[in-house]
Amino acid sequence: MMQSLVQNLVHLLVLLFFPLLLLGVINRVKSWAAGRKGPSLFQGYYDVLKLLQKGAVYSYTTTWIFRTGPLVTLAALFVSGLIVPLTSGSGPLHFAGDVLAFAYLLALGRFFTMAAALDTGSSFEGMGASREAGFSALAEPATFLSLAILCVPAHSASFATALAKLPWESWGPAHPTFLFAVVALGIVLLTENARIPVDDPNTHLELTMVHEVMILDHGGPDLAFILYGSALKLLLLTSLLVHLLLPIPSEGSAVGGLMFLGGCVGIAVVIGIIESTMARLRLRSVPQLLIGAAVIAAIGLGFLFYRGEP
Amino acid sequence: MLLFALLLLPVLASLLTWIVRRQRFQLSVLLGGALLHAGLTVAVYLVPEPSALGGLLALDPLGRLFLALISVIFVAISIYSAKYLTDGTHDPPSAPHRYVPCLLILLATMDLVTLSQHMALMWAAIEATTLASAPLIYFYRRKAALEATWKYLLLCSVGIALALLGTFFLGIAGANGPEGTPRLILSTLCQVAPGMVRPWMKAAFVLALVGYGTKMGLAPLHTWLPDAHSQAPSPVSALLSGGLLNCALLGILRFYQICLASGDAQFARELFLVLGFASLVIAAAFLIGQRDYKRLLAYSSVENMGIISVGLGLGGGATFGALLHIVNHSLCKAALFLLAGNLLRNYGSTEASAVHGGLRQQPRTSVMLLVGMLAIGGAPPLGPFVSELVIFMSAVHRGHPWLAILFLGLVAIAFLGLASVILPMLQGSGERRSHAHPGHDLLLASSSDDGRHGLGHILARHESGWYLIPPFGLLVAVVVLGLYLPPPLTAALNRAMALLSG
Amino acid sequence: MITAYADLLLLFLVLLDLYIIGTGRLVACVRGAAAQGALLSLLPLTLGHHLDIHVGHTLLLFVGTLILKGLLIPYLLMRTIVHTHVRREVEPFVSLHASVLLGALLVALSFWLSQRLTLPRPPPSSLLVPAGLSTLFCGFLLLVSRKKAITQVVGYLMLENGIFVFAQFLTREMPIVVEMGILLDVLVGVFVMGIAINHINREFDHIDTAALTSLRD
Amino acid sequence: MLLVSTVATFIACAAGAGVAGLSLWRGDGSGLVALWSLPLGNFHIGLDGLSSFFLFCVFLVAGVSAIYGAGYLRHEMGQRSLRSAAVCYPLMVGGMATVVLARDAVLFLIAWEVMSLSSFFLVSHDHSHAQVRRASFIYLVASHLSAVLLFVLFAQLATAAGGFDFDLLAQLGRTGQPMPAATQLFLLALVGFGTKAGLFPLHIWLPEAYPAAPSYVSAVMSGAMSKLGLYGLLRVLTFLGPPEPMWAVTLLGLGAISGLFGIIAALAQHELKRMIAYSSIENIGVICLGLGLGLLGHSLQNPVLSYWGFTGALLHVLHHGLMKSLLFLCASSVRIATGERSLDRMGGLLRRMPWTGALFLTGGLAISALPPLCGFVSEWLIYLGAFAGSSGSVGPLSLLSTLVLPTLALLGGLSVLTFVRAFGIGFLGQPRTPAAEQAREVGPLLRLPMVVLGLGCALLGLFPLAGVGLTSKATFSLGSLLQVAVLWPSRVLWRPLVGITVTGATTVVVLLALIWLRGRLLRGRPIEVGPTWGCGYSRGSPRMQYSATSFSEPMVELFSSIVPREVHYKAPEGLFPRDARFDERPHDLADERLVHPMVERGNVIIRFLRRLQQGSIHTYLVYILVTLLLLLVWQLGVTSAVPGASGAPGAP
Repeated sequence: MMQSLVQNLVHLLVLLFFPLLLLGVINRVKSWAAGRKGPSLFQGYYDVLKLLQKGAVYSYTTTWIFRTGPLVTLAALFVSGLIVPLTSGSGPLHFAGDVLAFAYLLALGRFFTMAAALDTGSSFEGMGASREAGFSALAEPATFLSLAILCVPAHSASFATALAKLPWESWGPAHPTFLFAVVALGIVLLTENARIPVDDPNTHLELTMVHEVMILDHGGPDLAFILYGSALKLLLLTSLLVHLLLPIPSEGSAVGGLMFLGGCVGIAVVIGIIESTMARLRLRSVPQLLIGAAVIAAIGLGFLFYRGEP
Repeated sequence: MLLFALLLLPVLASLLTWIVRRQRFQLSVLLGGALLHAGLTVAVYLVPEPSALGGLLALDPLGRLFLALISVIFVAISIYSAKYLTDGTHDPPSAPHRYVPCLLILLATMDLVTLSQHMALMWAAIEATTLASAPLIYFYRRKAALEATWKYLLLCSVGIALALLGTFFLGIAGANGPEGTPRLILSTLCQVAPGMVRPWMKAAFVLALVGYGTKMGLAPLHTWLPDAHSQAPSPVSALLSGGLLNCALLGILRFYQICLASGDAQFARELFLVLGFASLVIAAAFLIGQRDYKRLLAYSSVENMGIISVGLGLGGGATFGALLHIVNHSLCKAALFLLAGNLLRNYGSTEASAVHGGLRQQPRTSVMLLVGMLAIGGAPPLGPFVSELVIFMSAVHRGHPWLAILFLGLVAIAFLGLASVILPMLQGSGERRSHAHPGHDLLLASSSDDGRHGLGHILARHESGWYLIPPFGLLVAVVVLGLYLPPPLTAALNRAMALLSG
Repeated sequence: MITAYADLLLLFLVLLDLYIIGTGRLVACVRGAAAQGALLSLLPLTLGHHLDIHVGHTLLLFVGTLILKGLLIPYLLMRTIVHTHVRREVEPFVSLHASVLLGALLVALSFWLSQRLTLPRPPPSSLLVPAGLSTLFCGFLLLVSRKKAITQVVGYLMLENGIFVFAQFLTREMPIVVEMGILLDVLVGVFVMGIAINHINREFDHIDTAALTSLRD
Repeated sequence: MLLVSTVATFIACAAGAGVAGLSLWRGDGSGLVALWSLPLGNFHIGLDGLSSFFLFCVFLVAGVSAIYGAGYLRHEMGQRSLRSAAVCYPLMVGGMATVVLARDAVLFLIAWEVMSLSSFFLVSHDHSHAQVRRASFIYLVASHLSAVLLFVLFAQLATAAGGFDFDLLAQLGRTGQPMPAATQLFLLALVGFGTKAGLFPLHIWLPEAYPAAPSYVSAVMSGAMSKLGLYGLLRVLTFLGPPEPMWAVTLLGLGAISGLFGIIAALAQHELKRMIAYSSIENIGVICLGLGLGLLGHSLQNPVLSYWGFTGALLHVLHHGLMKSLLFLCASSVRIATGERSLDRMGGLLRRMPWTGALFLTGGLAISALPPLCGFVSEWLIYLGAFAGSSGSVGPLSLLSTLVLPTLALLGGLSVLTFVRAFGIGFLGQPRTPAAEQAREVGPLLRLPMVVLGLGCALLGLFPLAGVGLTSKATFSLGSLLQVAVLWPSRVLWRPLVGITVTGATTVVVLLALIWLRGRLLRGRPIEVGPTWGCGYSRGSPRMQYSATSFSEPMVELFSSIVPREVHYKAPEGLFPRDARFDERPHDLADERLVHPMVERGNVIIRFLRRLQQGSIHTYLVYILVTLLLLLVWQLGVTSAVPGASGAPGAP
C-alpha cells in the first residue's frame, strides 16, 4: 500500500517536472550538432515560468473555445499521463482497456487545440489545424497496430498487464515484432510531437508550419500550458518506447526509475540527432511516411500471429 | 324472373331516356335505374334464381360476383355523372343527350354477359358492350376521341370475332360425343369436356384468350385501351376499366372452366402466365414517366389485368388472390378514374406536366388520389396488397420462387412508375406548372418548377360532394378490404373459386 | 348431290375473296361482300337436310342472313361511301396485284391446312373448312393492308363471313335467338362503324385510317 | 391538430419508453396474439430483451424529436398545411414500434411498409422544392425495392416453416443443423435490411433523403429507423440457426467498408446535414463491426468476444441515436437561424447561438468517440472485443478481429477531423455571410430537446455502467436467440467501466483545476482584446478564413478515388489576376459507378418497349394476328401449327 502510494507520488512528480527537461536535451543536442553552445537544459522551465507571469491578449473574434482549448488539451494529456506507465510498470490509473483511453485522450487534446486554432479565424491557423488533423488521423492506425503488438501477447488491453507479460526472453532478433512496433511508434512519436521529418518546430515561415502555426495567437499562461502540454506529450510517447526497449521492472524501484529516466533522455538525444541530420519531408509525402509506419506495424502484427504467439 | 328484370330494367330506362331528352329527367332516371339495379343485385344475392330461357340465362357465383361489381361501380359513376353532365365541360360534347341511354344500354349488355350461360350468346353480349360503349368514348367532340373510338371499335370487333371462332371450335371439339355436336351451354360443354378433341379445344381456348384478351386489355393486345380510356369522359373510363374489362375476363374464365372440366387445364395456365407477364412488363415500361395521367391509369389497368391472369395462371390458392384482385382493382381503379376526372376538371388537361401542386389546390381529391395510388400500387395495408400478397405467396408455395420474384419486382416497378408520375402532380407549391422533360431519364423523372401559370387557376373551383362521395365510397371499400375481409365476400369468392379449380 | 351445290357456293365464296382483294374500287368491294352474304345465306339451305336441321329454322336463318348480310349491311356501307365521296382505295400498303398473289397464297395455305385437319366427325362439305379459313385470312389481309376505313370494314365483314362458314357445323345446336343476336351484332357493328367513318370524314376530311396516329406513346 | 399530435406522440413515446425500459430491467415481457381475418398471418406481437431495447431507443429518439418537431413546424404555420406532417409522424413512430414488436412476418412487413411510406411523406414534407421531390422519390424507390427483397425473404422462410409466425420461423433455426440455403437467405436479408440501414453500396438514398427531410424527421430516421434495419437483420439471423463464420466475415467487411466510405465522404461534404448523413453511414458501419465481432465470437468459441461485440454494437445503437439526433437537431437550428445549408456560408455561430454551438460541440465530440462522452464508450467496448478476439485462438479469424483495431482507429481519427472541421468552420471564426452575422439563438422549445440529448450523451459517457446495464438483457437475449454463448457480466468485465468513469471524472476535475489556476494567474493582470494576428498581414477579412473545402482538401485529395468530385477551377492568370475561383462538388461513389449506369440501361430498355405504341391501327391488328399464331404454334406444336394434326390426315 505504502509502496504503491510512493510509486504514484513519483509518477506525479515525473509527470510534472520531467517533460520540459526533454525539450532542453533535444535543443542542446541540436545546438551541439550545429556547433553552437545552445540554450540551457532548463530553458523550457524558464520560458514556462515567464509566461505564467504574463497577462493575456485575445482576439475579438475568439470565444470561450479559444480560452479553454489549451486547458482541455492539457487536462487530457495529464490524465493520459496518469494512465501511461512511467517509472514503474503501471500508472496510477489502470484498468482493462486503458490503452484505448490513453489514445483517445490524446485525440481529445488534439481536437481542442485545432478548435482553438480555428476560433481565431486566421487562415494560417486554419491551415495548420487542417494539416495537423490529417496527419494525426493517418497516424492513428500505426499507433493502434503498435499498441496491438504490445497487447496481443498479453491478451489484455491494459498497459500494466501488457508490459508485465512482454516476452523479454525472446526479445531481439529472435522476435523482430517489437522492433517493428518500435519503428512504427517512433514515427508516430515524431509526427505527434511535430518533429522533423514531419514538422519543423523552429521554422519561422508560417506557411510551412504545422503545429506551431496553430498556437500563434496564444499568449501568457495559455501558451505556458501549451508548452508544458507538448512536452508532456513527448514524454508520454517516449515512455511507451522506453518500455518497449528496456525491461523496466513492473513494481516500482529506484533502478527502474533510473532506467526509465535514462531511456527517456537517450531517446531525446536520438530525436535531437535525427532533427539535426535529417531534412524535413514535403507535406505531400508525409502521408506516405505514416502509411508506411502503419504497414510496418501491420507486418509486425502478422508476424506475431504467424509465430502463433497469442 | 329477377334475371329478366336485371336485363329489362336498364333497357326500358334507356328507351325512356332516348325518347325524353330533358337532362334532369335523364339524370334522375339514371340515378333511379342505378339504385334499382343495385337493389336487384342484392335481391339476386338473397334469393337464388333458377335459370331461364332453357338454361340460356343463369347466375352462377362467378357471374354474381361480376354482376355485383358492375352494379356497385355503376351506382358510383351515375352519382358522379349527375354533376358531371350538368356542369359545363372543358370540351364541347358531341351529343350529350346520347350519354345516358348509351350508359344504360351498356349496363344491360354487361348484365347479359354476367347472366348468359350460352357461349355464343355471351359472345353476342360482349360484342354488344363494345358497340354500346363506342358512342360514350366519342362523347367529346375531339379528333383524338374519334380516333380512339375508331381503334376501339375495329380492334375489339376483330378480336372478338376471333373469340366467336373459338366458340365454334368448342362446339366442333365436343362433336365426337355420342350425341353429336353439343349445345353451347356452359354446363353441357363442361359435361362433354373430358371427351373433347384436345387440339380443337386448345385452339378454341387460344382463340378465346386472344379474342377476349384484346378486349380485356392483355398485352400486346391492349393497344386500344390507353387511347380509349384517356379520351372517354372520366366516369365512362371508370366504368370501362372497372366493369367492361371484367366482362371480357369473364368470357375467358368461361372457356377456362371448360378446360378445367376437360381435365387438363395446364396449357391454359401456361397461356395465362405468358400473357400475364407480358402485360406486366409492357405496362411497367409504359407507366414509367408516362406523360398523360389518364393513359397512366389505363396502363395500370393493363398491369392489373396482367396480375389477375398471372394469379389464374398459377392456379391453386392464387386463383383466390386473382378473384380478390379483380374486386380490388375494379373498386380502386374506378375511384382513380373519377379522381382523375376531378383533376382534369380543375386543370383542363390530361398532361401530367400541366398538373402541379394538387395537394394545395384540390386537397381532398389529391389525398384520395394518393391513397388510391398507394392502393393500386400494392402498398399495405390496402386491398390490392392483400390480393397481390396471396398470389405471390402461393407462387412461392407452389415452387415457382423465380416467377414470384419476377412478379413482385414487376409490380414494384409499376408502382414506382405510377408514383413517378402522380407524385409530381400532387406535390409542389401550386403556384407554378412544372415542365416534364420528355424521354429524359424516364426512371427518375424529376420535375423542375419552371413554366407558366396554368389554366388550373382560372378553372379552379370548389370540389363539390358529387365529385368526392363516389370515389370516397369506393376507396373506403378498398381500405377496408386491406384490413378485413368480410365473411360474405370471402364466401362469395370461395364459391366462385370452386368453379375455377378443377 | 346437294352437297355439290354447297361445294359450288363455297368455291364462289373463295373466288369472291380474291375478287374483293383484287379490286381497288370500294363499291366493288362492298358488292363483293354483299354477294358473299347472299351465298352464305344460301349455305344452310344446301346443307340443311344433310345436317337434318328443322326446316323452319333453316328458312328463318336463310331469310335473316340474306336480309342482314346481303342487303342491309351492304346498303349501310354504300350509304357511307356516298356520304364520304370516296371512290377507290388509293395506295394500299400492299399493291393490288401483290395482294391478289398473297390472297391466292392464303387460299392455298388454307386448303393445305384443311388437308391436315381432322374433324371429330365428317364435315357436311369437304370445302367448308378451306373456304372458311381462306375467307378469314383474306379478311385479315384486307384489314391490315388497306388504309381506307371502309375497306377495313369490308375486311371485318369477310372475317365474320369466314367464321360464319364455321358456324354451319353448329347451326342445329344454335338457338335461333342466338343466331339472330350474332347477326344483329354484326349489323349494328357495321352501322356504328359507318357512323364513325362519317364523323372521321367530317373531322379529318378523309377516311385514311393510316393517318390516325395522334394517340401514341 | 399539430399540438394534439405532438402531445399524443410524446406521451405515447414516454409511456412506451417507460415500458420498454422496465422490461429491460425486469426481464423478458410476454406476447399477445389476436386472430386476424386476413388470409395470411395473425396479429401477433411480443416483447423480448432485443425488442424492448430497440423499442426503448425508438421511443427515446422519437419522443424527444417530437417536441422539437412541434417547435420546428411552428415556424411554418400558415405557410403550408401541416396536417400530413402531424398525421405521418405518429404513424411512422407507430410503424417502427410495430416492426420491433411484430412476431408475425405479415404483420412485420405491413408495419415495415407503413413505416417506410409515412417516413416518405415526411421526407417530402417540403415538397415545393424540386430537389426535395427528387430526393423523396429516390427514397421511395430504394425502400420499395428493398421491401420486395424482404417479401421474398419472408416468403422463403414461411414456406420452409409452414407459417408466418415468428415462433414457427424460430423453430427453423432450432433444428441444430444449419438450415438449407441459410447463407443465401442471410445475403437476401443483408441486402434487404442493409438498404434501410444504409450499408455501403445500398446507401444511395440516404444522403439524399436525410438532408431533404425536416431535421426532426431525419433525426428519427437516422437515430432510430436505420437501426431497425439492423434489428430486422438480427431477427432474421435468429431464424437461420447458429451463425456461420462466413456471415461474421461479411458483416465485418461491410462494416469496415461502410465506415471508411461514410466518414471519408462526410469529410468531403459542404452541406452540414449531408455531412451528418454520411457520418451515420459510418456509424452503421461501426455497429456492423461490433455485430460481426459478436458473431465471430461464436465461431471462435470466445464468449467474451461475443459479449463485448454485441454489447458494444447495441450500446452504439443507443448512443448513436442520441448523438446523431442531437447533431441533426443542431443543424436544423442553424438552418432556422441562418437559412444556410453550406458550412462555407456559416461561421462565428458559437458567439451568436451559444446553446446550439455548445450542444453541437458535445455531439461532435461524442460522435468522434472522444472521452468522456458516450460515443467513446461503445467504440471502446468494440475495441475490447477486438482485443479479446485477437487473444482467443490463433488463426485467420482472430487476425481478422485484430484488424478491426486499425480500422476503428482510422475511423476515429477521420471523424475527429470531420467534426473539428464542421464545428470550427461552422461555429467558430467570423461569420462568412450576412445571414450568419444576423443569426440569433433558437427558442426554448427547440433548445430543450437538444439539451436533453446533450445531457444524455454526457451522462452515458461518464457512467457507462448505466448504458451497459441497460444493454445487458438485450445482449443476452440476442445471444440466446442466435444460440451464441455470451459470457455473463462479472466484476472482471465491469471494473473497466468504472475505470472509464474514473478517467472521465479525473479529466473533468483536472480541467476545473486548470481553469481555476488560470483564473488565479490572470487575476489583476491586463487582458487586452485585439485583432487576430495575421502573420504580418493586417487586413484579414472573413472571406479570407480557411473554408471547409480548403480544410479538408488534402485528405479528400488523398482519397479522391473514394469521393469522385467535379471541380471547377479557374486559376489566377497574369500579374494582376482579375478573378480566380475554385469550386468542387462531391459526388457519391455508388451513385456514379453503380446506380447511374443501371438507370441508363433501364431507360434504354423502356425506350425500346415504347416503340410498341406507335398509333398505327394496322400495326395493332398485326399484333393480334401474330400473337394468335404464336400461341397456336406454341400450344399445338411447331410441326403442325393446326388442330387435329395429331390424328390421321385428310378429310373424308
